[in-house]
Amino acid sequence: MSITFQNVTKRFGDVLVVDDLSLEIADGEFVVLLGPSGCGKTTTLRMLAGLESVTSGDIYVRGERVNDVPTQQRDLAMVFQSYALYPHMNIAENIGYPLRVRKLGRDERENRIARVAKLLEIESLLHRRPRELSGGERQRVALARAIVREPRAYLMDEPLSNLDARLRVQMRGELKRLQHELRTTTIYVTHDQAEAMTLASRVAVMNKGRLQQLDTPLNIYNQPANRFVAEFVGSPSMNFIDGKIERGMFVSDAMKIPVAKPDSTVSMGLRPEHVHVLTQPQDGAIPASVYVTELMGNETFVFLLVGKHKLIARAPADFRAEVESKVWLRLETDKAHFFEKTKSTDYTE
Amino acid sequence: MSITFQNVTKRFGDVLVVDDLSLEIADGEFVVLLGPSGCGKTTTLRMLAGLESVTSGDIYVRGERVNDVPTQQRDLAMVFQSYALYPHMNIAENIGYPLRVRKLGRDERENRIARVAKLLEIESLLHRRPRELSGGERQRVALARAIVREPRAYLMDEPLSNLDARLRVQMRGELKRLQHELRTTTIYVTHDQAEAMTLASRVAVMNKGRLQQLDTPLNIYNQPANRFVAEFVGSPSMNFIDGKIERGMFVSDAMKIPVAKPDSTVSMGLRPEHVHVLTQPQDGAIPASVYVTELMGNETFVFLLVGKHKLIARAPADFRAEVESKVWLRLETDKAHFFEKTKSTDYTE
Amino acid sequence: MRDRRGGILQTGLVVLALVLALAPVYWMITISLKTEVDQFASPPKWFTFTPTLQHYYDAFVTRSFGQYLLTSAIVAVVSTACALTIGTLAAYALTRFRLPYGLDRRLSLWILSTRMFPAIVTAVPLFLMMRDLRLLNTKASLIIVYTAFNLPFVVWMMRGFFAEVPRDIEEAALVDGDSRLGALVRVILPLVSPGLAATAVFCLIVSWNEFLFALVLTQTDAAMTLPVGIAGRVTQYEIKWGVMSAAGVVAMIPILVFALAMQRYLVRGLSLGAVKG
Amino acid sequence: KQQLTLAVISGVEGEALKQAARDYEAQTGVHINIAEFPYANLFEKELIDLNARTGAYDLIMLDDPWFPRFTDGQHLTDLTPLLQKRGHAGPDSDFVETSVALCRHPYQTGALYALPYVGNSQLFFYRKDLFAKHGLKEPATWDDVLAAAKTIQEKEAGPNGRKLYGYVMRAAQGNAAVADFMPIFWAFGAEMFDASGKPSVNSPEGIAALQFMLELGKYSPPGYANFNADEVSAHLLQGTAAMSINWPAWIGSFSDPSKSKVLGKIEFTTLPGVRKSGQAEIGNWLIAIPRYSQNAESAVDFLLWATTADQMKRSAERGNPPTRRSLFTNAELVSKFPAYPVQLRSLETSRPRPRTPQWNEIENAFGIFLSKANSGELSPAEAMNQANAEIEKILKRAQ
Amino acid sequence: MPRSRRFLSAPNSRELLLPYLLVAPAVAVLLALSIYPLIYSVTISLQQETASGIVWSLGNFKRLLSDGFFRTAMVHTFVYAIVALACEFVLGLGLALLLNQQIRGRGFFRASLLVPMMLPTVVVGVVWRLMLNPNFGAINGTLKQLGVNTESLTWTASPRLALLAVIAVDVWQWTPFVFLVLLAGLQAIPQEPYEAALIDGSSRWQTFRHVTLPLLKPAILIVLLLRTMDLLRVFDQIFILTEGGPGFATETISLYIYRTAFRFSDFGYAAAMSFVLLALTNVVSVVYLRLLQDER
Ligand SMILES: Nc1ncnc2c1ncn2[C@@H]1O[C@H](COP(=O)(O)OP(=O)(O)OP(=O)(O)O)[C@@H](O)[C@H]1O
Ligand SMILES: Nc1ncnc2c1ncn2[C@@H]1O[C@H](COP(=O)(O)OP(=O)(O)OP(=O)(O)O)[C@@H](O)[C@H]1O
Ligand SMILES: [Mg+2]
Ligand SMILES: [Mg+2]
Repeated sequence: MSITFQNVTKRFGDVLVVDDLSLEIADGEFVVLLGPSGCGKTTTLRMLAGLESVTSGDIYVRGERVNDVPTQQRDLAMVFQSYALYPHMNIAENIGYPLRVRKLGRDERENRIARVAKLLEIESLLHRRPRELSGGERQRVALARAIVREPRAYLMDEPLSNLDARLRVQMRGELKRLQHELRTTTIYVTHDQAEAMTLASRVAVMNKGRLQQLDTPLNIYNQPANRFVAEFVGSPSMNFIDGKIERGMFVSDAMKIPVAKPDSTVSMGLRPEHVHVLTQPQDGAIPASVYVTELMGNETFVFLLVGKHKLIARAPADFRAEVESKVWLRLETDKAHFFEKTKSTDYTE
Repeated sequence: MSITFQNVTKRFGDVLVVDDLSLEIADGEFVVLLGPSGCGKTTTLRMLAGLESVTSGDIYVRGERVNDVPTQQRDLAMVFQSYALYPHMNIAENIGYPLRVRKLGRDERENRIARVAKLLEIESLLHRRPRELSGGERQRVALARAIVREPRAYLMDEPLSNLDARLRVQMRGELKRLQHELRTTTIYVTHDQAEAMTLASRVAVMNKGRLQQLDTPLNIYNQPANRFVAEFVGSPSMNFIDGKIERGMFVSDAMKIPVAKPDSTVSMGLRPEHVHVLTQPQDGAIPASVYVTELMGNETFVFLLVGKHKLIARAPADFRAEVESKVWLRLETDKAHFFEKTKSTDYTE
Repeated sequence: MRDRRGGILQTGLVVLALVLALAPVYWMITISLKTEVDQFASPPKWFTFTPTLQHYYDAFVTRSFGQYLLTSAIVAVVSTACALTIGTLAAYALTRFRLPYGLDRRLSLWILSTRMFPAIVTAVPLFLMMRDLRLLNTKASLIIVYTAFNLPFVVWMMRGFFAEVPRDIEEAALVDGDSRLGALVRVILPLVSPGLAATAVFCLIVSWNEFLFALVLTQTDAAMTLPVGIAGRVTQYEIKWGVMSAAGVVAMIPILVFALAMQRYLVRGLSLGAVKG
Repeated sequence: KQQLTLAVISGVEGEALKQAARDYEAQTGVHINIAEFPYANLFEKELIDLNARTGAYDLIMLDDPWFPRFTDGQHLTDLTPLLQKRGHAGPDSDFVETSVALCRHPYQTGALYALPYVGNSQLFFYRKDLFAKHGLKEPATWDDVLAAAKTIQEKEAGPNGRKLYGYVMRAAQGNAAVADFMPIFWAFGAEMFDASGKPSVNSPEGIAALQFMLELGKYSPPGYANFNADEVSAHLLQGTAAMSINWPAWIGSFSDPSKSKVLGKIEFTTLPGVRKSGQAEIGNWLIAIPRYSQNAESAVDFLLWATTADQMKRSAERGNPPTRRSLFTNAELVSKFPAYPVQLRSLETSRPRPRTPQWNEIENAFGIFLSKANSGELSPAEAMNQANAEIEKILKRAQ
Repeated sequence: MPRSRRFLSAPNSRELLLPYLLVAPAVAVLLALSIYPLIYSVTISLQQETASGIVWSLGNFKRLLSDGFFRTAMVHTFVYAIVALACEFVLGLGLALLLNQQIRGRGFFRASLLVPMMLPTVVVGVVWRLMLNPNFGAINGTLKQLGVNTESLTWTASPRLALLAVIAVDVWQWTPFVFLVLLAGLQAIPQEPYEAALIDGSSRWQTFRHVTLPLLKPAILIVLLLRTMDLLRVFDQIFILTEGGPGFATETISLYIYRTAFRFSDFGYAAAMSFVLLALTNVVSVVYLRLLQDER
């Protein structure tokens, strides 16, 4: 089912929450909404669901305008960021409710419930009340209540945020499978890069209620439309070094690098994995000093000082370096991004 | 302030939630509770806070038994997994509440509130009601309400779960700084490995209400006490290959590897980053076939089939391989973990 | 976003209800302004009649209604305040603590049952009791009786509303270092304010309008309340409809004002949007 | 400083006494508190107080049917000694006998426990203009009444298109029904108790009387089965009914333009008879002094003062029928209240409700069955039989 | 084991006293004002005046069995209670639901709907008595104008209509109370379950049935409980409207008790009847509480 936002704006009183959002989602697509906390993701979903009125603009579903269609008739399934379980029903009833209102037969209902419960590893909880569940369990119930039906679209608001890594990877897989089977249009809010990358057919990056970029995960990562996207996507986030391009050279106080670009004032973006830390000097390598290292187990983040610039580099797990110790950096400048200063504070590539 | 759990058990009716938990936390320590959803983390915190009675066992704070000390007198600050903001107070009042009940002067209160609000980037929201906030904003308010005071210990239940990566890294830093400055004992529940690794002085891994391992982050990662820990910590999680050790050789249907260990039935654990995918055959390399690749942007997960075994490997971001295509694996067997089969289903190193 | 198509229908129904509720009141008001001849006129004169203030004069100038009003006000307000305070505390304890031997449930039940005995029968023993306590014919006696009379109501209403407050909000207050009572006052009561308001309104109304005890326990104008004063206008041979209505109108106004003030709190419910799970 | 507390009935009777009290206060400086209660509550109010011996009241107004109940409980002060102290042999001979008789326990013969203050007795009201118009003469018997009712209801129409009913009676359960029925009951020669004191309401006469009541009811406005005094008078005042039994207290309002649409059209007379000449039910307001009053002495002084001829004259001017013959015949008053001669006759020939402490209970039971008969639930015979049985029960319980 | 969750934390030793301190005042007041009257009533209900003075006996209770008035009064009382309760609940709930939604000027509506409850019962009785008067009453008068034949509509005077009439008055006066409590209850329900229900596609009715009602249950049961108890004791309005007439048609137990106690000053018998009433009320409320308990 195709979904279209057309210049949708939402204000709460004088708070501008969603700002002239236009977004086309094709039938069967899996779109991930990415954006800083408070940028309007939930509100966007709620408007689509009809839980919030749109201040201006139109929302189309299958080409028909739905601004005034009551929620019940939109036939969407939603996972609320705050779960919104029915406190007075036990888990089975909670999950079964959408089926019950659709007058499904008892048995049909029961084995559907059993199926999703198994999928989400909550079989043992079916007879408890929500308040007797842990956070993650509640979240899974909320998810179960959504996927137990086959709606025209899924709206999922950070459905895995309270799950442990293992479970999250697993659920991720299940959702992916589900979506492949049913090809149900899905809008998915998350803060987890892995989820965004693995699930999304396209990622929509929002900031302050405005759409920044809508593209495939890889393009978002590799060709960010502007500095915000570049900085927001990827963790630890991209390094930025302000400087100038003069006669084919990027020049900043700390370094001089050849680039084939017209002269301009730019800021160079380089991802941590493209900064390689060497313990021995090497020609072309830039001297730097370590000021802290973070050991992640599977890798190490090295925080460096180049002149007055701070840089972060990804190093192998076994990389060790004394604080203050001197090191040399090899920059994969071919992977660098250059964002021109424009009047807007934002830099665009 | 030192905290001790001594054989603490908690049952809800007949549900055993925390099972004979013994845990020593030194003054000023930052302990991260890690564990699958529903393993009893929150309950543990709640018992420490005095919100849940202990079924058996004792909890000591500064060596004094606190089982019967009412919550108010324990002087702890807690970030609830469910935020538990005061719906009828605006954000400023919410954050200021703990100070108000401590009869702090108006001004003192106001500038403390201002300070944390700035720290958590919620200055602009101070006059809103909780229901007018986004999930992440609410979470930050909950966090603010905790860190606005200087309690004897912080209990934080997934305080960053709903924040975006950027903010999360930043908050992580702030919490770390705070803890360094105040040296306040902190118990921190999270599902995010990065948080666990960077914040924790020690990590306590729980499963089904039982403590599995209590150790430094690196040791947890590099010397997991048992197979559960090995599998649970790290994402994507460790690869396991069951086999035997016979005369200094690890033998499984798919491979034969020399190891200096006594004969036994074992399962070999190998982290994805220790599995290197080669497109060319190489001596000692094991043939395998790719069945899916996940592109993370900064790296690529390669899912492989070795015989009937599934393996996951971390490859560089630019690694590409056709599905079904044939590849060769170099295993850093020196990094391998071997878990002996014991009567308990669990494997221990 | 509730769909608003029902809006007109809703408003229609409400207006209808309003008419049914207020017509008799309006009628009473007209009666209080009509001469006897008009009161009985048929077809009834709903709108067209020449008003007279005679009845108000009779009611308030020729008799000590002013004093009755004052007494009623004092008795009603004080007893309501007492009942609310005592009752809320009890209700809180009975919802939030588990007492041994299911005492919390038993107590609640007993408290309720004290309201089941017909006032008519308790009136006389209470009269004797007050006589021995030298409290006959005093406001105090009425305040005490009304407090006791409203208590079970308050306890049960508040129990219901407390039970609806999510635990973890209150827990947060405790963790933040507030005492139980502090949390009750600063966090829980604000959340149940609609319930509290409803309860208050009702208690006030009951004590404002109560008749039987007021009749039995008072002997002279010194402690008589408005209802007794009003009833005094029903004579053996005739009912002074006009005067009664006039008194009714006046008796109604203070409560009406109070309710309008409470209205704000009735509207503001628990805004639990901020509670997760 | 001397203090007295009075419990009075609300309404004209009480008003009169209140005013008197104020004058007394002014004259003597004795401070007098007044507690005023509606008729519906005065009885229990006083009884509870008497039973509890609080002595809160120094003087109480009481309706004569309550008297037996109060004296039965020995709650009232015997006045004779106090009177004698003040040089009176007994109650002033100017009082109408039937009224004083009410104040004695046992009736007529016993000791004196109260003094009569308001001399009410039932009167028969009718629309003289209509009677004249249709050439009817003042009804002497109940059959005349029925006939007149018939004629008027058939021939006449009420004001602005409303029906005009021949007769209006009150049959609301309780006091009302009984009060309106007793005159008919007696006129038919029925008695509530036979010579041996056994209840005999279901005697043939009694049943006939009830039969007649229903007959008359046909000419009464619908719903009279729940009428009380106020509905009855409303009908008369609005000119929608032509006849009724009622109390003198009403006479005033017929000449009050703000209440009455039948100014000067109402005539009053004594009650009609049938086998026996008509007898009204007496309904006097008495004043007594509770045994527990601490101020009996000054109470008596006030009582005597309040019942003196000229004080009672004032009360009469305020609309209360006196209990003194001299006042009924007082020219000045008669000119103001032309019905006085009739009232006196009625009063002198009136008779009290049966004098028993159980009267309230009996009246209640009796009233219920009368009301049942009037609302058509029971036939007259059934009603009377059941009533009789009920009354027997009550008496049996009393012993 | 959900019950345990009802409590914040197991009361720990230092707090053990708190709950008792909190209930103490209430218990004290109620003990003081209910125990003495109760004992008093028990004693007098077991005593009887006879020629030979006061004797102890069960006479009063025996008399209950043979008392036809008592039986009828009981029947009336229950009919009255059940019918009135049903109407008041349905109407009250309906209004509460209506006014729980965004309607312009609902504040005004809310307050105005409470007015009937605010009038002194004495006045209510009198006003309605005037309005219900078959001949001069506003009701019949207006009906007549509308061309209805009101000959047979003698309301409180007709044995058929009388009970209905007094019930109607009670409904008129007390529906606002039900409305008030239920409204407060509705206000206490959080928004989230409703939104979830909308998403799950449940119709207005289904939402009402499966979400609103269950969440409102505590409030509902409380209001039913309190109303029932008051209805079973109803006195004032009826006393003023009909005094139980015509022909006992509207006599309720309280009226009968009142008469017995105050008019016939037979307090013993009145007390005896009150105990029966007390017992019955108790039974009813225990039934309600059963329902209430499984809510918690
Ligand atoms: N009142 C209760 N009755 C029964 N079981 C309960 C109750 N409260 C919690 N539980 C169970 O106790 C277990 C632990 O709950 P807890 O909240 O401590 O988990 P957790 O470790 O915080 O999980 P999560 O990471 O999902 O929050 C869960 O399985 C939950 O179902
Ligand atoms: N009722 C309201 N009144 C005023 N502002 C509101 C209201 N609801 C939301 N907002 C604001 O709208 C903005 C967007 O809210 P929204 O919930 O869509 O954010 P979000 O993208 O979901 O953030 P998060 O990732 O933290 O959930 C937030 O800044 C929030 O403060
Ligand atoms: Mg959100
Ligand atoms: Mg938890």
